[in-house]
Amino acid sequence: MTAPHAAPPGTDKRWKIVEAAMRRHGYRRDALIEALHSVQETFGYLDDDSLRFVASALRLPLSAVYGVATFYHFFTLKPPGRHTCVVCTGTACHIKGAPELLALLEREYGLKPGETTPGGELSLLTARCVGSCGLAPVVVFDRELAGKLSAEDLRRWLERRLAHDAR
Amino acid sequence: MSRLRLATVWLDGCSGCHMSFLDMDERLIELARGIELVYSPLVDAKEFPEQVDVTLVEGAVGTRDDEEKLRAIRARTRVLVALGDCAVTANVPAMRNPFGPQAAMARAYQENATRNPGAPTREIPVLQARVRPLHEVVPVDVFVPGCPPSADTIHYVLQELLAGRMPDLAGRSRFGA
Amino acid sequence: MNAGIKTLRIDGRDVGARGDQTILQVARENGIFIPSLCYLEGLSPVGACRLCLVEVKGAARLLPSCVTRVEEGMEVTTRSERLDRYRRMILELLFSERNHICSVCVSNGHCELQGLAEKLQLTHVHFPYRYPRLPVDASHPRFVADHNRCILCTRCVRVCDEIEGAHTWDVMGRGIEARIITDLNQPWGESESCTSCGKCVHVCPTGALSEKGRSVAEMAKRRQFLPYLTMMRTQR
Amino acid sequence: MTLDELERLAAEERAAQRKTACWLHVCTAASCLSAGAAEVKQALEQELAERGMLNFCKVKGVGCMGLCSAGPLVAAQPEGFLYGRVTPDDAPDITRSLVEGRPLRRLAVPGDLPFFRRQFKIVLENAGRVDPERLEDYVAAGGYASLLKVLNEMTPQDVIREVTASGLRGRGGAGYPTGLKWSTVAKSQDREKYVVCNADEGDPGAFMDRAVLESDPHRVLEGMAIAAYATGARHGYIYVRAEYPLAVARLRAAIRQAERAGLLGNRIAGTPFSFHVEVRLGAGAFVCGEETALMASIEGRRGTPRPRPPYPAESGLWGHSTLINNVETLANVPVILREGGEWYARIGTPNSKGTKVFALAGRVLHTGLIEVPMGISLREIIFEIGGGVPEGRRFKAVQTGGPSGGCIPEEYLDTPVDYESLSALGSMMGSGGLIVMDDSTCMVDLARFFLEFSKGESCGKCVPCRVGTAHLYDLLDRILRGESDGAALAMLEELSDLLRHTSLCGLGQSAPNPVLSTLRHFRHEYEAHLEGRCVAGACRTGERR
Amino acid sequence: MSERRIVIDPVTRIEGHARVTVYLDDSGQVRDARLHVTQFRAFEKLCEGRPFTEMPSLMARICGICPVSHLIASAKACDQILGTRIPPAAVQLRRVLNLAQLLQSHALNFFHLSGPDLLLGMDAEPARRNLFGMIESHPEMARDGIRLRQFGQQIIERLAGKRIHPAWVVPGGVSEPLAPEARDAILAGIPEARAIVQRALNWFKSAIERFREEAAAFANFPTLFLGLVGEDGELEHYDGHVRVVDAAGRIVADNLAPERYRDYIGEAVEPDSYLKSPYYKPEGYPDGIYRVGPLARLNIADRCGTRGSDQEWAEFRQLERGAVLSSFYYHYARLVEMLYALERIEQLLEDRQILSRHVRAHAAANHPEGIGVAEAPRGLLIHHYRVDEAGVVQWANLIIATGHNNLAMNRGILQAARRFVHADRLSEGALNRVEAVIRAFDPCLSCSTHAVGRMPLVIELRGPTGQLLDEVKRGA
Repeated sequence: MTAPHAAPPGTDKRWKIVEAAMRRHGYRRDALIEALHSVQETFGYLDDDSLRFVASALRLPLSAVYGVATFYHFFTLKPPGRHTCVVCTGTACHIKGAPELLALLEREYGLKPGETTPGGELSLLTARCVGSCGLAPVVVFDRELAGKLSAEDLRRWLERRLAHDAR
Repeated sequence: MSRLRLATVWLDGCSGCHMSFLDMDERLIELARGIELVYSPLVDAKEFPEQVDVTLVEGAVGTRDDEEKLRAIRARTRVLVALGDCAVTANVPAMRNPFGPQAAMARAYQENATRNPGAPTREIPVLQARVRPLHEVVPVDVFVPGCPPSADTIHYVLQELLAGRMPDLAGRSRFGA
Repeated sequence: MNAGIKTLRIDGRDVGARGDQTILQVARENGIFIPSLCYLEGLSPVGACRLCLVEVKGAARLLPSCVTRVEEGMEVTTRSERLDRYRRMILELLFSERNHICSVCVSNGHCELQGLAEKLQLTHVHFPYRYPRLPVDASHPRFVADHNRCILCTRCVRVCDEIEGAHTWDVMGRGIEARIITDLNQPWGESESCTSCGKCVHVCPTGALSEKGRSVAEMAKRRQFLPYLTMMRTQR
Repeated sequence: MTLDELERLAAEERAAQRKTACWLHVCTAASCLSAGAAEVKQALEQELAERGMLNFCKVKGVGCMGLCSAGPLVAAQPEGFLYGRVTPDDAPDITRSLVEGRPLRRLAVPGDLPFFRRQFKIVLENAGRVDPERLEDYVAAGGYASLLKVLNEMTPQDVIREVTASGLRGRGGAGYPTGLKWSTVAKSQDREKYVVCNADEGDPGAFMDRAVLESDPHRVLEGMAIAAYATGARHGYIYVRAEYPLAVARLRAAIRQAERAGLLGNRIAGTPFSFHVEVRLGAGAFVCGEETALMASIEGRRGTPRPRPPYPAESGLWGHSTLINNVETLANVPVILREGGEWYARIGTPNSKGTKVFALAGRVLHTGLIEVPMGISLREIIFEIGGGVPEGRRFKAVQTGGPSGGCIPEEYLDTPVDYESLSALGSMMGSGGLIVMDDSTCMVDLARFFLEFSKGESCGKCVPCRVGTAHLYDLLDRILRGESDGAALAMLEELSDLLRHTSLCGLGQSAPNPVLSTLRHFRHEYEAHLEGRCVAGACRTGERR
Repeated sequence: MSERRIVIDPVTRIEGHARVTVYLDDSGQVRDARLHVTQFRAFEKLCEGRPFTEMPSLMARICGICPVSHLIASAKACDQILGTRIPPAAVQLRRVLNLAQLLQSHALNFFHLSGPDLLLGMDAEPARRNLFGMIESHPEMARDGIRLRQFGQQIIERLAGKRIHPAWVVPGGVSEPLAPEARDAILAGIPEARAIVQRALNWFKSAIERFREEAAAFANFPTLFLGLVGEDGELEHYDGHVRVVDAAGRIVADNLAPERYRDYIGEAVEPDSYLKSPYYKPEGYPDGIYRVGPLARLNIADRCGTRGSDQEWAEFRQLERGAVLSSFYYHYARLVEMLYALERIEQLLEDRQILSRHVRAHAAANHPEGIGVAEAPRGLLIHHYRVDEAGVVQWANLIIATGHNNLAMNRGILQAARRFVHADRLSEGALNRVEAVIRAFDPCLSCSTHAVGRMPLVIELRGPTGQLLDEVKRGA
């Protein structure tokens, strides 16, 4: 196991978590995805500094790291909003009304998948399938899952949660 | 023997293919014996005639007028020839497609105007969202790529059609030639 | 690797080959033309463009000849109505994917995509053109990358990684959104890893990578160096 | 842990469990959890504690009981009473009914529903019964006995012979004979070999693997260890979706428990056999279900497939011989070794043996997870097990095989579920998603939905898939918008043929299936759209025109 | 009250797409006439994001008739972006190329397009009033036209490798030097070409009398004239400065730098045409009407600069005192210019320097902006680009020869319509004369529709409320 020469991009203590994840894998190049997971879990997204850090710690070319970070949908290079709303667009959810939920979010919040409201309050994402097809259509707000939602249910549900935040 | 009723049309293109047609030079004199030019920018017919044997179409389809004209031409033409890259691939005119017509008009009539800025609206054909090659609008019988196809290529195509054969363009012209 | 001599039939001709050779290599040695765009002698083959697919007797699927090793008694067909049709369609897909305006391209007349279209008698593209809006990166002092002309063959990525050892290039995104990048998707001119060797430019089959200052139709590529460099590397 | 120690642990655990007269099993798989199962569990525990009943009755978190649409589910054992849509407020009533020894009618789900009766559980035999977070519970149910039997009594060849005899085929979709795959890896002279469990369940509408991992993670580890022993591998990877955090957490816990118990790691059960397992997270790329892409991803690279041959058995992870099986396949293995290959081979049909787990979803009354013997008809699954189409609507089609599969109309519902019959219909077994559609679903829209998926998931490496899926999507979109003519259908077929025959990997090769199968069985819906009508009344084609 | 109008659609035998509407009042008198250019091709936008090195060949695609002028104006704009002085031989070669194109383009207009009107008469049977009719009725003249145009095209081919859209002119010069054999071959063709031009000149001068009426009413009014002249006031098509002359032949402005075109040329938009209307800024819009092209060039120059052409120029200027005002004499001017082109090409080729191997200067993009001008066959051509630091085009403005003439053409068709068109006697020949005015200007609408391309004529009679009363499509 070679110790990395790379220093983290800042003094933020949370970099220790990322370093620990890479150390656990012996700074092997194949731990790249694990390392990126740890960055995203810690900071919420991947920025150039973190990609650069991971690249130098794992001795990987920058373009290879960027290529991997953009290949996988799970990773995001943009900071997410304070809240995220994930609409499942799996098959069961699609035929049970996910398109109407997305239409509502565009109508009410002006959001298309992948976008964040201008104030950074809410991000909209889609998931291929969250595996809760029995509850279709399904939405995950932050980590809370709600199923069998009509567009109207979703509108009220989100209003409640965002209003709670405002208080 | 009755002469081949030939038409040539120029849609969204630069006329380079028509110039290449004229580049047949003195071969034009000999062609004139077998061909009757019934409609063309070179002659005074204002209406596309019925029962045209061969129509050479230069240029892409960029406006609703182009499209209507092309459909009428197709209906009245036996062998429709897409002449040149604009007709075959939409070529340079299609370079506006990634921008869309509004942005293109804004450059010409807003930014680059010192008087009465604003896109023209009257008496002019409406631009379509995309410039398209002919075959995306109507069936095409012969494709002659090239920017422009050489006079030799055009001569070959006409001679084959005069002889009642469908020309085989393999190895005679290519995109961008 | 089994390197014994093997005998196989390509298009009805008996040919001999070393056991570690691919169908494509053997065909080319014997003057049999199989089209390809991602394959380049001297770089690792990736089987991505699918132009070099051939029929092999007994195989359920068409096989990419650039990665398929010869076998004793193999019967290979490199031309058929079906293969011709598929190859033309694949070329059409490439033409329709981005903005290949041959007439005003820096590689007009020297382009492998254009050349294959001519060779395979492609007279038009019947799939609708997609017309994406793509950038030109001219930030490098010596070279230009025009994503409009890129066919994602990844020759640049491979030559940079395997021969030059810089690994400046890679691919970002996926599917129809995939794009070649330098370093962290930053302007090529700001790349920290690029050695400005120019190998990527010369292996690029189209006008996607070119030398700065070249005008339309002026970018002819030089590839003679590649087999030589590969040989030097393997003998080192 | 030796075989003796294992048997002792099992006996102790069983004895301890018997001390409690009554058990409340609360489903803690993802679906029920999201419906509030954790709160229900807590309320029940609190209620029992307050009433001082903990000596009499205990609460246990278990895996998936199958009927996800009725969650959160609670089962009272040993009576077998099943309660659905339970809320924390129901805790007093449930405890009272336990004392009274009578079922609580208000919440009862009839235990004799065809949904339960028609199932045959092998893979899911522990699901809904054992606590997935406790090794002891798995052992008490007979877990790891097969592994230790194999290590102590069988040679690798014996194991492969047994698996071959079972006729088990890959449950990931393609149906390659498992025994054959194992023996190819076993024969490799490579000194470094790997076993990979493919848990990158990416089909939208499929959650079988997730349920197995969340309900019974040790079973998968045991299957992997047996596979490793049979093939001579010493390292294993489980490649699991990051979207399944619960499954990941339970797997990681199970690995730690098994290592601590000496059931994984060095010198397992005192034998010379060592086997280490690592979890690797996927990151949202469907194509990584393809084995060469999956391996690239484990190696930390972009998950792009490469041409095969060479197959993973010859050149896999880091160029070494590698065995790749999916979750369900591996979950079958301990049972096959316990009951014998011959026993297993008696279930199912001549060419498709054993059972298959399906995720039943869509416009069907009972949605959830089921395990049925191969050969059962689609009609039985949908109309008996699934209870048919609700709300008085008409059945239109069932989609199998996800984005790689196809849509099967009513007239073929008597087709037996097996690999070959489904392929013959232009669909495929796939990993096990079954999505039922009624007459409100537009099949053209559905085809576009799948092509949007395939287009978004294409890795972009090979030309036909990268560009072809985009064109197919655009064509379908234009048809739906009423902007196409008949030539569009011909072009759909032409492109589909190209993708099928020239794409590099299975994703591209099968991406046209949803188009082709809907064109084949529902062409009239396409033709209606060309005229600006939607047969299902689902699309606003006419208005947009 | 009813307004009636006549639409000529398409205008034929011109290089482009256009339509004419003639508006009539109650009494059947012509009230107004408008030329609508009906094509728009977006070159000012579609070049955005492309490397400037691509501009010459890209911009040449504006027009297949005068691609060379665009190549040259564009390359000159790019030379400025490079910030380099190009080798002298390259300048001379570009000059030859531009003159060769002038020759072929003027031949095309005079013989192929306008020839039928001039030879067969404005009232000739429409079906025969074209090149092919001419081949039958006047085979010698037709052959002359074909040979002359061919000679121009051959020079282009010999220099640049391809007749239409060659890529030979590049930023910094030209891509290949001239081979001695090519030079000799061109020189060998000059005597025949000169003889053709001389025959045409003689014929035209002898026929002038017959077209007295046309000469009087074909855009015959006072305007300014604008174009390039050389250092000593001679005819100039490649470099030089801008001069403006009024109807009396007096110099209004001289030594204007082409790069400062925005100081003295404005561009107005009219809502019924894709062709913008440039105007001379000091006079405002629409008073700043001016004409460009062969007629303008002969009006602003002090002489041509070659022996034969100087004589013909002097004779031409005798037509009127001051500037020659009738646009009918564009035809005459073209013939004089063709003679000039042949003589000048001969001069240039006989200079040994033309064979120099040093024909290209290399440099990176050093300036953010470039403005290139050239005299195209139809008049002044202006290409103006802005690039980013890397040399990628961000913006472009193009003012095309035909555009400059837009105001004059509009006024010209009004004049001709008033003279020849009456509601009670709508004749085919009358309408042809309206078109012939436009033809005299030799508008290249392909060019003008860069932003502008194609000029097919319909004449509609419309009432004041716009209702269609009658429609005449000539030749139908």
